[in-house]
Amino acid sequence: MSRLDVQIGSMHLKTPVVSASGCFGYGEEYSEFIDLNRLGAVVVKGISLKPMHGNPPPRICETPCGMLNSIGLQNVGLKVFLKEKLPFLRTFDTKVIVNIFGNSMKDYEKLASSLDDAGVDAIELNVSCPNVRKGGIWFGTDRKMLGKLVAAIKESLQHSVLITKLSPTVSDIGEFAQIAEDAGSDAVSLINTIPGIAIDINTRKPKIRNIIGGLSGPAIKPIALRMVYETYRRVTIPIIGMGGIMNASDALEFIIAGATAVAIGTANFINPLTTVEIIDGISSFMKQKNLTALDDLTGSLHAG
Amino acid sequence: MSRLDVQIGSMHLKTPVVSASGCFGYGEEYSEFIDLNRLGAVVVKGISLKPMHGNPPPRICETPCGMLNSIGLQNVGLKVFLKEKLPFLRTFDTKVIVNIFGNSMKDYEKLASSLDDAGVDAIELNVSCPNVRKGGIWFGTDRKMLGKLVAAIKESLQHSVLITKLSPTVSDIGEFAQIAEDAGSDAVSLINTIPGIAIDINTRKPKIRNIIGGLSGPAIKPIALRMVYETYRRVTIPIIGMGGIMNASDALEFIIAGATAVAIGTANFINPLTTVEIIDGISSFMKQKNLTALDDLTGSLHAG
Amino acid sequence: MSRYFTATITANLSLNSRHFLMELTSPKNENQALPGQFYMIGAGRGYDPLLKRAFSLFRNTPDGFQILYRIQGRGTALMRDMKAGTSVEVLGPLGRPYPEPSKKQTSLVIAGGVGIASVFSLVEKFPKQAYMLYGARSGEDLFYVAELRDAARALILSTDDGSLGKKGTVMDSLQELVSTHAPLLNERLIMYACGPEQMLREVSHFGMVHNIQTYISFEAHMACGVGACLSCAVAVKKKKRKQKSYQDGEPLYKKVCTDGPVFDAGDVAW
Amino acid sequence: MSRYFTATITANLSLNSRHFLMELTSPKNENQALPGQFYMIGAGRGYDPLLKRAFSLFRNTPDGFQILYRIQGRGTALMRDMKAGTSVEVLGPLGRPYPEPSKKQTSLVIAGGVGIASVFSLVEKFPKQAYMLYGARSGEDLFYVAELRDAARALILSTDDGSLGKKGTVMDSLQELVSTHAPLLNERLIMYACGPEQMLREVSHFGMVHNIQTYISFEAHMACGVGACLSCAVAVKKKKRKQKSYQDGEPLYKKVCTDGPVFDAGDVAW
Ligand SMILES: Cc1cc2nc3c(=O)[nH]c(=O)nc-3n(C[C@H](O)[C@H](O)[C@H](O)COP(=O)(O)OP(=O)(O)OC[C@H]3O[C@@H](n4cnc5c(N)ncnc54)[C@H](O)[C@@H]3O)c2cc1C
Ligand SMILES: Cc1cc2nc3c(=O)[nH]c(=O)nc-3n(C[C@H](O)[C@H](O)[C@H](O)COP(=O)(O)OP(=O)(O)OC[C@H]3O[C@@H](n4cnc5c(N)ncnc54)[C@H](O)[C@@H]3O)c2cc1C
Ligand SMILES: Cc1cc2nc3c(=O)[nH]c(=O)nc-3n(C[C@H](O)[C@H](O)[C@H](O)COP(=O)(O)O)c2cc1C
Ligand SMILES: Cc1cc2nc3c(=O)[nH]c(=O)nc-3n(C[C@H](O)[C@H](O)[C@H](O)COP(=O)(O)O)c2cc1C
Ligand code: FES
Ligand code: FES
Repeated sequence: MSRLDVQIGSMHLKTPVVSASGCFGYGEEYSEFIDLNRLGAVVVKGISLKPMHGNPPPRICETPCGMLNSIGLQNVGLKVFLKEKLPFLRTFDTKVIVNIFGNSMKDYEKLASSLDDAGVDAIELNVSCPNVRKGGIWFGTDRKMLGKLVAAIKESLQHSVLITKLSPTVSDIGEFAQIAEDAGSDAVSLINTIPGIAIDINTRKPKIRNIIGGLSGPAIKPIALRMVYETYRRVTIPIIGMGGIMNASDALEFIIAGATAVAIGTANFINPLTTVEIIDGISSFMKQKNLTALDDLTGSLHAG
Repeated sequence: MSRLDVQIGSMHLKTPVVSASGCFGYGEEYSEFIDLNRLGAVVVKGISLKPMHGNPPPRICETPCGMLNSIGLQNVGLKVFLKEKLPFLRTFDTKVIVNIFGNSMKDYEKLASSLDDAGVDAIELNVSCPNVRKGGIWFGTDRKMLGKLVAAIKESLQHSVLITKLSPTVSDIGEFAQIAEDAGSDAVSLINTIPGIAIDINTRKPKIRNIIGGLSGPAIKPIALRMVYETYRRVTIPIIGMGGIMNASDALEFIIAGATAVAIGTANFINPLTTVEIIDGISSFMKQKNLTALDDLTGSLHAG
Repeated sequence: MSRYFTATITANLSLNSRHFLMELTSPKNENQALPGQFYMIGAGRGYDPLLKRAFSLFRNTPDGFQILYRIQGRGTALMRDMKAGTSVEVLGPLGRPYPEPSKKQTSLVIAGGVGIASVFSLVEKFPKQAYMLYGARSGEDLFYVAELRDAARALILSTDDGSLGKKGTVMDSLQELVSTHAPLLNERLIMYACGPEQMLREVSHFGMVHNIQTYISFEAHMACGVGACLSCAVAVKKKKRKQKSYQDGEPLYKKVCTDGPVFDAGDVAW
Repeated sequence: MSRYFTATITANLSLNSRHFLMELTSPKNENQALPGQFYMIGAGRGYDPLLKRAFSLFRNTPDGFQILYRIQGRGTALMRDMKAGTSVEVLGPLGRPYPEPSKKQTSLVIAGGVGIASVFSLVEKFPKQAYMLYGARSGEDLFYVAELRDAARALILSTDDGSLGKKGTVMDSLQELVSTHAPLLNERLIMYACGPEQMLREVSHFGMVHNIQTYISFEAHMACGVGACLSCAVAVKKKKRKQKSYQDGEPLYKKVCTDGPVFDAGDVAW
C-alpha cells in the first residue's frame, strides 16, 4: 500500500494535492464536482482586510497554452470570509489554507492573527501578486522586506502553519526561499503567475484592461519546475509546487523536482475534476512503481 | 505606400524582421526556403573565440506551446565564421548581425573588435545565455558587470552597431536596459530564452541532459511582450523584440508594445517561411490601416 | 449526474459560411438547460487553445442539446472542423436563465445577430406569446425564420442592408412597433434581449424610459464558468446598504457566469 | 519546387492498434525522397504540440509518399486521428540517404520494429539483392512481409515471442545466417540497419568485427530538420586533424538531420 500523505510543517495533508489560490473560489464552487474531502487542503482566494472590488474588465485573456489574469484581488474581505465562507469549508475533512494579501506589514499582521485565532490550518503569504501595484509585489522582490514580513507574521501565529508564496520575477528564487526559511516560514509555495501582456493589434489596446496580467497554465510549467528544482536545492522546508499542472504526470514532475505537495490552479477551469484525477493518478503511479511513500519520490531527480 | 524600413542606431534595416540568433544557423540553412535579401538582417548563431562542441544530447525537448533547448553554444568559432560563413552572407543585400559570447571581458573584446574589423553590421552581445554557466549569464544579471562590459565593447568598435541582448531572468528588465543604454549600447534585444526544466517521470531524469534548458516559442510570448513594453518606457534606444513570434499579428504586438524590429526564432523550425510571411503580413496590415511608416506603430499601445 | 461530461457531436451543420449549428449529446438524467443558460465547450486537443468556450443553449433535443455558433476566432474555427462522432468536454448547463414571463405578461424578445442563439428556446417555450424582433446584417444571417414565425406571436425581421425584413436595426423596429401598436405599451410587458453590447445598451435605455422590466444576456471572457475565478466581471450599480464596507468610488462587479449571463437591465452600470 | 509544402493525406490505414500507414501527396516536380531520407510532419493545429515530427520515407507513390508510423506520444496520436482529406504541413525530403550498394556488393538489411519504415524502400529498390533480417516483438508487429519476401533475396523474420519467424532477435538471426551461410562473409558485404539503439550498437559491433561496411539510421529529437538549430546532436569519433581547434576531451557532434540520419557505423562514438 502506498501512502499519499505528506507533512507541511506541523500540518498533515492526507494527499499532496491542494487547490491554488484564486483558482478554486472559496471551495464551494467546485464542491459540486469533486469530493473536497479528498484534497490535502483547500487554498482559498487571496483575502484582504477589507473587501475588494477588483479590476475593471476585461480581466483575462487566453494566450498560447496559458492565460493572463488581472482579477485585482477581488475578495469578500476578512469579516465575510470568517462568517460566510470558512464555516462551509470546516464541514469537510480537509485542511484550510488562507492566502492573504495586504498593503502594509500591519495589514498582513492583522489578517494573520485573526485567521490564526479562527483556527485556519495555514496561512499563505501572497507577497507576489502581480496585479496590485503597491504592497504585495514589493515584499516579494525586496530581500529585506520579505524577511521582516515573514518574521513578523511567524511571531504573531499561535497555531497556523506559515507558507510564503514566492514571486517568480526574481533572478534567483532560491535566495528568496532561503530568506523565507531563515525568517521562520514553515514552507514555501511557488510559483505565482508571471507578469505578461497581450495586445489587440486592431484597437492597439491591451487585451487586459489593467495592461499587465499574470500568466498561468501549461505554458509556464517548465519555468515553474525549474524554480522548484532550484528552491529544493537551497531550503530544507517543504515546497508546495505549482504552475501549469494539468495531470498526474505534471504533478509527479514537480514532486520529483522537489515539491512535497502540489497546487492545481488553471487546470480546474479546463477540467473541474483535475485535482481528484491527479490524486488517483499519483496513486496508480506509486503502485506501478512499487513506491510506498511520497518521500521516496520528492526531490529524487537523477541529475547525473 | 507604406515604408517598412527601420533604423537601429546607424544601421538601416530594409524591413523590421530579422532572424533570432541560434534559430537560423548561419543563414545558409534557410536560404533554400526564403530570399534572404528580404530580411532586415540575418542574426547568426552565437560565436565564441574558439569553436565549441556544445552539450551532450538530448539537447531539446518539446513543452506546451514551446521548447527547451540546451545546445550549449556549439559553434564553429570566430576563425571559421570569418572564413567560411561570413562571405556567403555578404553575397546578400541584408545586414549581418553577429551574436557573440565569451567567458570573460577579454573574450568579448577580442570577438567584437575582430568582427568590427571584418565589417559586420552589428554585434549582439549575448550576456544572457542560460546554457553555459560561467561567463555569459553572469554579465546579464549583474548590474555593474553589464555596464562595464557594454562600455568596453562600445569603446572598441569602429563601425559596427552594438546591440545588447538582455536576460529575462531579472525582476526589472527596464533597469538592465537602462544600464546598457547608459553604457553606450546602440540598441537592446530581448528576450533570450527563459530557463526551464522538464522531467521524464519514468526514468526520473531531466528530459534535457544539461538539466536546465532555455524556454522559447509561443508559450513565452506574453512575458516577452511585457518586457518589451517595460523596456520601451525606460530607454530611448531601439528595441529588437522577440519571444514566441509566430506570425505577423504577433510581430505587430511587439511593435505596438515598443519594438523597432522583431526577431524570429523558434517559428522558423515550424515554418521556414515565417520571416517573409511576417514581412508580407506587416505590409498588408499597414496598407489596410493606412499607415505610412512603422514609426507610427512603434510603442503606440493605448494604455489608457 | 454531473455538469461536467463528455459529449458526442451528433451533427455540425453549416448555416452559412460563418454560422454553424452543433448538436451534442448529454448524459441521461442530466438536467436540461433552461433558456438563457449556457454551456462551456472544449474546442482544442492539447492545450492550445486552452480555455473552454461559452455557448448559449440554442435548443434542447431528446438526447442532448444544440448550440448555434458564429466563427469568431481559433476556438470556433476548430469547432467548425469537428465531424459528427467527435467527443468534446462540456461543462453545463451554467448560469441563470431568463426569468419566465408570468401568465399576464407580454414578452418582447429582441435578438441581434448570433444573439438569436440565446433567446430562441425562450420564444419556443411560450408559443404564440412573444413579439419577436430579430435583426442581422443581411438576410443570410437570419436563421430559423420559419420556426420563429410559428413560435412567436409576431416576428419582425430587420437587416442592415434591407435584404430581408425592414432595412434598419432592431431598435428601429422596436420604435416602430410601439408607435404603430401603441396599446402594446399598456400591456404588462417584459423584455428580453441578446445581441451586441451597443444594442443591449439601447434596449436597456428603452426599457427604462418606458418602464419595462428588461432582461439582457451578457457576454464576458470566462475561464471557469462556475464562479471560481472572477474573470467574468460586469460592473453593476451599487445598492446603498451594500456599499459600506467597500472603498468609495470603486465599481461593484458581478459574475457573468453565475450571477448572469442574464441580468436585470436596471442593475447594470453602463 | 520547395521542400516545405502542404500535403493532403490520401489514406491513413491502421496496420494494427499501434502502427499506421499514412499516404500523403507531394507537389508535382518535387524531388522524391531516397531510401533513408525523412520528412517532418506537423501533427498539431494551434501550437500544441509545437514541433514537427520526423518520419522516414516508407515508400514513394505516384503522387507523393507513404510513411509507416508507430503511436509514440501526443503527436502520433493526433496523426492517427487524421482523416483522408486533411492537410498537413511537411518539410522534406530531408537528410542523407543510404549510400547505394555497388553492383558487386551484397546487402544485408536489418530492421528492428518500426525501423522497417526506413529500410523498406531500400530493399524494394534493389529487387532480389538483399538479405533482409526483420524482427519485432511479435508477429502482429511484422508488416508487409509478402512484399518483402518478393523484394528480398532472402527474408529472415524473427520475433521476441516466437509467434512468427524465429524466436529471438535480429542479432540472433544475423549470427545464425553467417554461421549457416559462411560463404556469405566472403562476399563483398554492405550492411544497413534501422531499429532500437541497442540493436544499432550490436549491428555496428558486428560490422566492425567482420569488417563489413555498415550504415545505420539514427534518431534524435529534432526541431528544424535542416541543420539550423543544432538540436539533433550525435557524438562521433574525432578525426585527428580536425581535433586541434577544439578543447581536449570534449566530444564532437554531428547533426542527425543533415549529416545523417544515416551514418557510417564506424564514425559513431557509442
Ligand atoms: C454566456 C455566453 C454565451 C454565449 N453564447 C454564444 C452563442 O450561443 N453563439 C456564439 O456564436 N457565441 C456565443 N458566445 C460568444 C462565444 O463564447 C465566443 O464567440 C467564443 O468564445 C469565441 O471563441 P474563439 O476561440 O472563436 O475566439 P477567440 O477570439 O480566439 O477567443 C479567445 C478567447 O476570448 C474569448 N472570447 C472571444 N470572444 C468572446 C465573446 N464574445 N464572449 C466571451 N468570450 C469571448 C474566448 O472564449 C477565448 O477565451 C457566448 C458568450 C458568452 C459569455
Ligand atoms: C530521422 C527520423 C526518422 C524517423 N522515422 C520514423 C518512422 O518512419 N516511423 C516512426 O514511427 N517513427 C519514426 N521516427 C520517430 C518519430 O519521430 C517519433 O516517434 C515521433 O516524433 C514521436 O512523436 P510523438 O508526438 O508521438 O511523441 P512525444 O513523445 O509526445 O514527442 C515529444 C517530442 O519528442 C520527440 N520524439 C519523441 N520520440 C522521438 C524519437 N524516437 N525520435 C525523434 N524524436 C522523438 C518528438 O518529435 C517531439 O518533439 C523517426 C525519427 C527520426 C529522428
Ligand atoms: C484567475 C486567477 C486568480 C488568482 N488569484 C490568486 C490569488 O488571489 N492569490 C495568489 O496567491 N495567487 C493567485 N493566483 C495564482 C495561482 O494561485 C497560481 O500560483 C498560478 O496560477 C500558477 O498555477 P497554475 O498554472 O496551475 O494556474 C491566481 C491565478 C489565477 C489564474
Ligand atoms: C535552439 C536555439 C538556440 C539558440 N541559440 C542562441 C544563441 O546562440 N545566442 C542567443 O543570443 N540566443 C540564442 N537563442 C535564443 C533566441 O535567439 C531567442 O532569443 C529565443 O529563442 C526567443 O525567441 P523565439 O521564441 O522566437 O525562439 C536560441 C534559441 C533556440 C531555440
Ligand atoms: S468565469 Fe470564472 S467566475 Fe465567471
Ligand atoms: S534538427 Fe535542427 S540541426 Fe538537426
